[in-house]
Amino acid sequence: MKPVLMCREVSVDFDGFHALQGVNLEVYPHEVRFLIGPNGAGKTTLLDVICGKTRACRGKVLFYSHDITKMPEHKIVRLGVARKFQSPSIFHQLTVWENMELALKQDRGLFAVLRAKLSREDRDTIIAVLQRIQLFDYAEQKAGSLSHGQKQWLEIGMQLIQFPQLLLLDEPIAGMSEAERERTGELIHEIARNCAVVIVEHDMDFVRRFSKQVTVMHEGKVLCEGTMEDIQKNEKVVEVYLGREEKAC
Amino acid sequence: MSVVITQVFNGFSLGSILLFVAIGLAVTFGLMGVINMAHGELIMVGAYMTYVVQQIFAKYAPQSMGYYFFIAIPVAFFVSALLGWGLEKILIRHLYHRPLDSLLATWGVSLILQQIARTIFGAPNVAVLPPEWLDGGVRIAGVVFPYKRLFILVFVILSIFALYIYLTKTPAGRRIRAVTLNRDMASCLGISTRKVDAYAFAIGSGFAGLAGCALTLLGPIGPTIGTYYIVDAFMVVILGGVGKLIGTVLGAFGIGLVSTLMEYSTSATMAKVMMFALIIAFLQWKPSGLVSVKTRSLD
Amino acid sequence: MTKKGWLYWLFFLALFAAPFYLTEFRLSLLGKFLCFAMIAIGISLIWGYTGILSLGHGVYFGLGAYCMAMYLKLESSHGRLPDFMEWSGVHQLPWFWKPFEHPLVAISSAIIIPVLLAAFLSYFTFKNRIKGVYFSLLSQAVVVVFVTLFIGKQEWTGGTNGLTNFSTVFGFPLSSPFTQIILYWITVCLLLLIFLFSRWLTVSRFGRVLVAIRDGENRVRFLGFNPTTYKVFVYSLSAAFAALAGIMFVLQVGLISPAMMGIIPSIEMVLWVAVGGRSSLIGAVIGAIVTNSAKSFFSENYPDIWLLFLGGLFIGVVMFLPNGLAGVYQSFKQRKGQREGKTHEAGSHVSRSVGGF
Amino acid sequence: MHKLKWKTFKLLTLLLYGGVFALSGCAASSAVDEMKEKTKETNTSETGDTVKVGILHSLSGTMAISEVSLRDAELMAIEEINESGGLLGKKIEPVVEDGASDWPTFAEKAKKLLQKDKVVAIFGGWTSASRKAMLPVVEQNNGLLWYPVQYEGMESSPNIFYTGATTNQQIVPAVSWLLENRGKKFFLLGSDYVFPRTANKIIKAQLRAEGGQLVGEEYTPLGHTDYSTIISKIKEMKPDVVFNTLNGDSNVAFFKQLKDAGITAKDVTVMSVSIAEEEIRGIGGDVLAGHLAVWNYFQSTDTPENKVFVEKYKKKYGKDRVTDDPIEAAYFAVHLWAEAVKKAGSFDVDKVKKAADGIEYKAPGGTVKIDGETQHTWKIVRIGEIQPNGQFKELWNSGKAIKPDPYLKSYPWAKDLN
Repeated sequence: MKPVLMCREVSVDFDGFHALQGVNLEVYPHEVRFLIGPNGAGKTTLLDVICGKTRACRGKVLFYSHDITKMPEHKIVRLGVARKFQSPSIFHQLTVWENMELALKQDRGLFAVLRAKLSREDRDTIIAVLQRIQLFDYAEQKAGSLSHGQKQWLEIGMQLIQFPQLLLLDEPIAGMSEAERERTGELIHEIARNCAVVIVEHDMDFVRRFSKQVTVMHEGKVLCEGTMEDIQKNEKVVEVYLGREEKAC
Repeated sequence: MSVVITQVFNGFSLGSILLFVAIGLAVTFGLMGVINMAHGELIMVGAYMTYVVQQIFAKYAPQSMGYYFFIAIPVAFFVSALLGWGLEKILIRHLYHRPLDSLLATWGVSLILQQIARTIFGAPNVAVLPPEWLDGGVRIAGVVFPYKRLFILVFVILSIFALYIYLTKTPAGRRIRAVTLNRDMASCLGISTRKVDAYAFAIGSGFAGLAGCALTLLGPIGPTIGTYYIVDAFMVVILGGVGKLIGTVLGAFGIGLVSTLMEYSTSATMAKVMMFALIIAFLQWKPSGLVSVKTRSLD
Repeated sequence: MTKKGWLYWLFFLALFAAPFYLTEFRLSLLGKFLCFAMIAIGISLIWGYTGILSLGHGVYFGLGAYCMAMYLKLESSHGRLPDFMEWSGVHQLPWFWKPFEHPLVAISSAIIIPVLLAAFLSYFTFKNRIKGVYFSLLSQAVVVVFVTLFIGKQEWTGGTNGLTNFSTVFGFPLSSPFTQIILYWITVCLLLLIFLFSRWLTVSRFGRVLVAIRDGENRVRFLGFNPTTYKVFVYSLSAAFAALAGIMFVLQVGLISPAMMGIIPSIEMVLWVAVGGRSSLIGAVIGAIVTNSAKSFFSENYPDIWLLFLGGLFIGVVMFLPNGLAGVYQSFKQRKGQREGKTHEAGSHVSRSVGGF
Repeated sequence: MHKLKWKTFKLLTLLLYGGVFALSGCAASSAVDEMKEKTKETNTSETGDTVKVGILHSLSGTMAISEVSLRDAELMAIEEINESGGLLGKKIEPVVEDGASDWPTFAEKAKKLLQKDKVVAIFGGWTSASRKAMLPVVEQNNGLLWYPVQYEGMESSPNIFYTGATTNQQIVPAVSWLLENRGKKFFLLGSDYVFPRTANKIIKAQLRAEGGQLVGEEYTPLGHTDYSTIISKIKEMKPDVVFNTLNGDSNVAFFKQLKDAGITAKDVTVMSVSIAEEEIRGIGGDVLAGHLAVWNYFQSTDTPENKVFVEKYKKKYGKDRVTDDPIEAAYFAVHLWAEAVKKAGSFDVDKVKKAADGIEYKAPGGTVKIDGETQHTWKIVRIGEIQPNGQFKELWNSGKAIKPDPYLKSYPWAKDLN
């Protein structure tokens, strides 16, 4: 099977600080890949590089056969890579419905948008997604007035409606209640039926419950890959995490 | 040869003036991120304070006229600083998260200050007679270096040095930097950010007052002098790069030298046009200015 | 909401009927203010909706006005050299003045030149992701460049005096009340067109993209939109409005000078919009009219202190009315709605600061 | 939903505009008729015991520096006339407006004064740009503008009286005098706007004709405050004379920096045309001492009328105030107008204009006379040296009033200028 995403020897420097050092990563269709690792390991930076927010100094990022290493963000998105940020980044001044309308898979060119009309199909799609993320009743509310968890879901909804082939999620369950977490985990697996998902997550319980394949990162490098059980047995991982915990205490 | 020396000196001299008008902004805009359009009027206040001190000396202590400038310097600093402090307390405080709004509000402040100056001191310019010991200049290799320009050059270098020491070596200065670098963290550490903001703004304003004091040696003193310098001052800061004093220094002397050389080879008007066009073009190339602080966050 | 349509209606109707109840002098003032209102709509689009604060719209206004004025100057010179060129030692009409003998060339270049300039500048600036305050300060630098250049090139532009003393337009005497009233009506029509067009833009999906760019430019990128394209488009559009205003301004006031495109007028333009309500198109129109009327009133009655008033207005609006007059109206309506027991869930955040960046 | 209403609104508006365009022709003409009737009702402000005149100067902005004093002088002259019984039995009521250093505002306010207040005359302006802005307004409304400041000439509007000097009453005699007394090498320095550029063009033509030599010509943007480079150029060129047409604040910077660079009046004479007593106060007499200026009036001019005038002005506005040429020109402009009104026996603009030809007035600076053909005034030219106390010592005067010649028709070398 061809990988959806392939990172080859990706490196990023920030003013001399090596955030990523030769990272290799392959993600296959329908896979849910968790990225874990201590703070500063480069997880978020890796997502940034994939979606074009940060430029790689060296190395290549391939999305199917497209080289997206130097592509502007919006073009990467148009290819089918969606990204959810750590803090909910929805548009507070717009209503939930309007947020969804913007995220809709559509021709995002200037003149196309000027002529854009909401078709019956689009309307149905939005309604369907809103129901799925349980926000249909809030459609006319300003997004800024939603609760934190609802905002997270709205943003996931906004990624869903793009029907991406690769979804990048950065700590999707932060600030959610237990029930919401559960629901989110299920949602992620539902999503994975149609696309590949890469998730950065700190919550180990969540990772344990919903992960199949996990990649551990440390100091800008990939430490190891495997199932959660494999990883828990890995000595290097234990050292990194325990060492850190000792220091933290 | 003497022409080259003169022009390079002129460039540094112009740079020193630009640096002076920009130091205060380097603090209020560069460190705090406040667009203070009334900065020019704080310069004006400093200039008028020099005038007032001179008038008082002329009336009560004419025999020690030569020293009025030494009194005028602290007076200009503190009156402008006090004004800045009040401005921060009343107005700027509410606008930290709205930089574009602070631009508009302080523009309003500048109009009001101009009108107040006009009411108190009259619309025409007033004359400040520089102290006699600053008359004339040294002549080296056929080139005259006027004392006043040398004085301003030294004055501005001392000022920026003092500011640098203050910000890096004193506890109060470190607090300012802590707040400007990470407001939330600083307040968690028990620093009163409100107080620090007010102090920082007052210091920035005080330096505007110093600039006004220095400018009386070379230029006019009237209600509208602030408008001559404000745009230049902002250009210096954004060209130099926000957040680093050394950037402001480089920006000021860079603009000073380049525009003097251009003025010499073309005309003053063309030099001004080309200088601003160059700045615009340069910032397209390096949006964060000459000296920039790279950070991870993009927003 | 149903009432609102009628309010717009009445407002434009009142403008249209102004020649019947205003004196000639007041009408000429109103005509001028309506030109300013056109600029205000453009600024509201870029500032209120898209979050770009331009302190350089005087340049686009000025360029539009100058192009029109060049035509008027040539028409009133009757084939001879314009008077200021004679004094400045120019013996032949410069080549770039020649096309302006044709009114259509003049009017079309009065729009095209400012739009091209705006597109050029904004394309590079936005592509390099210069935004917020930096953009505002850069736009100010552009103003300095143009004003200095226009003053310095006296032999081509008339210097500080600018271009003035026109006699006719398309053969009609400019000073006659008849011409002035027709020009006034054209201004009202253009304003209405601009208003309707902008309104159409803002209620469409395009408008939502603009608001989204204002609230989070980077997020918009990750929805697959290229904000640069949108910003360049809307910025150039507002430049076109300013240029159009310049054309009508010159026709009605009969004068354009570099002073009108300087830093101070450019900042005042923003003030009009701030007073009216930055993210309300009709607010911008009303703001331009109200602020300028106040300026006229105060400078007529208290010439010494109108600067104090103007300064106070800046501060007051920013501090207490971040959404301008439109915001006052909306929160008034909301309060009334609450009293009557209606729930306005969607409108409950209108009174919050929209934030201009 | 309101969207529906919105559509109706659009539709109705379009309909309305279609209809109105069809009717606009006749509607406009009827509006014009209406307006004319309104105008007839209050055609003049002479009704009652007062007659209104307009005073239009910049009271704010950069030009307020100079123009506020002119307003004061004009108000004083009006008060004098009112105290001596008014004009044609009526008191003069001044309407003061602020031009705000902004040319379109001048046009707007002039329009307001003429159309709304129906003033019989406007006294105002300082910069050429403000005059140019008012010119079409006063011509279209057949108003009367009295402009009190020296200017670059090349203009003669039927609705403007010019009481300041034109070029042949200031610049031309000054250049001749300098060539004779100070040397041949000229350096021209001016602010980058209309007056300096036009003045320098005239000076260059005159230098060519009278054997002078041009060694440099520089213009600086308005509000320029760093003159180090220009001063270097002056040092390099070693001129005998710097002919200075800088404007306002730039003068302060230029002279302060010139002195610092070690150049005194002994090395190079600077002849200025826009530095009068008022400006000297803002620069400091010490800085300027020894340099020259050319005007038609100095505060130190020794005439009985001037003694009274200076005393009165100081008494009214403060001991520390000074008088100067534009103040005097603004002051006597009001009196010249009053004389013309008296002769005409009417406030009517056309009658006043006709009566004005040849009117004389004993102004503080000597007798002035209106030249009917150009509507300028005959004036005496004076060259003065600036003293440390801020006053002028007169070095030379033209003896008799010189006939105004705004187009320099009587100078053969000026033929190519127009």
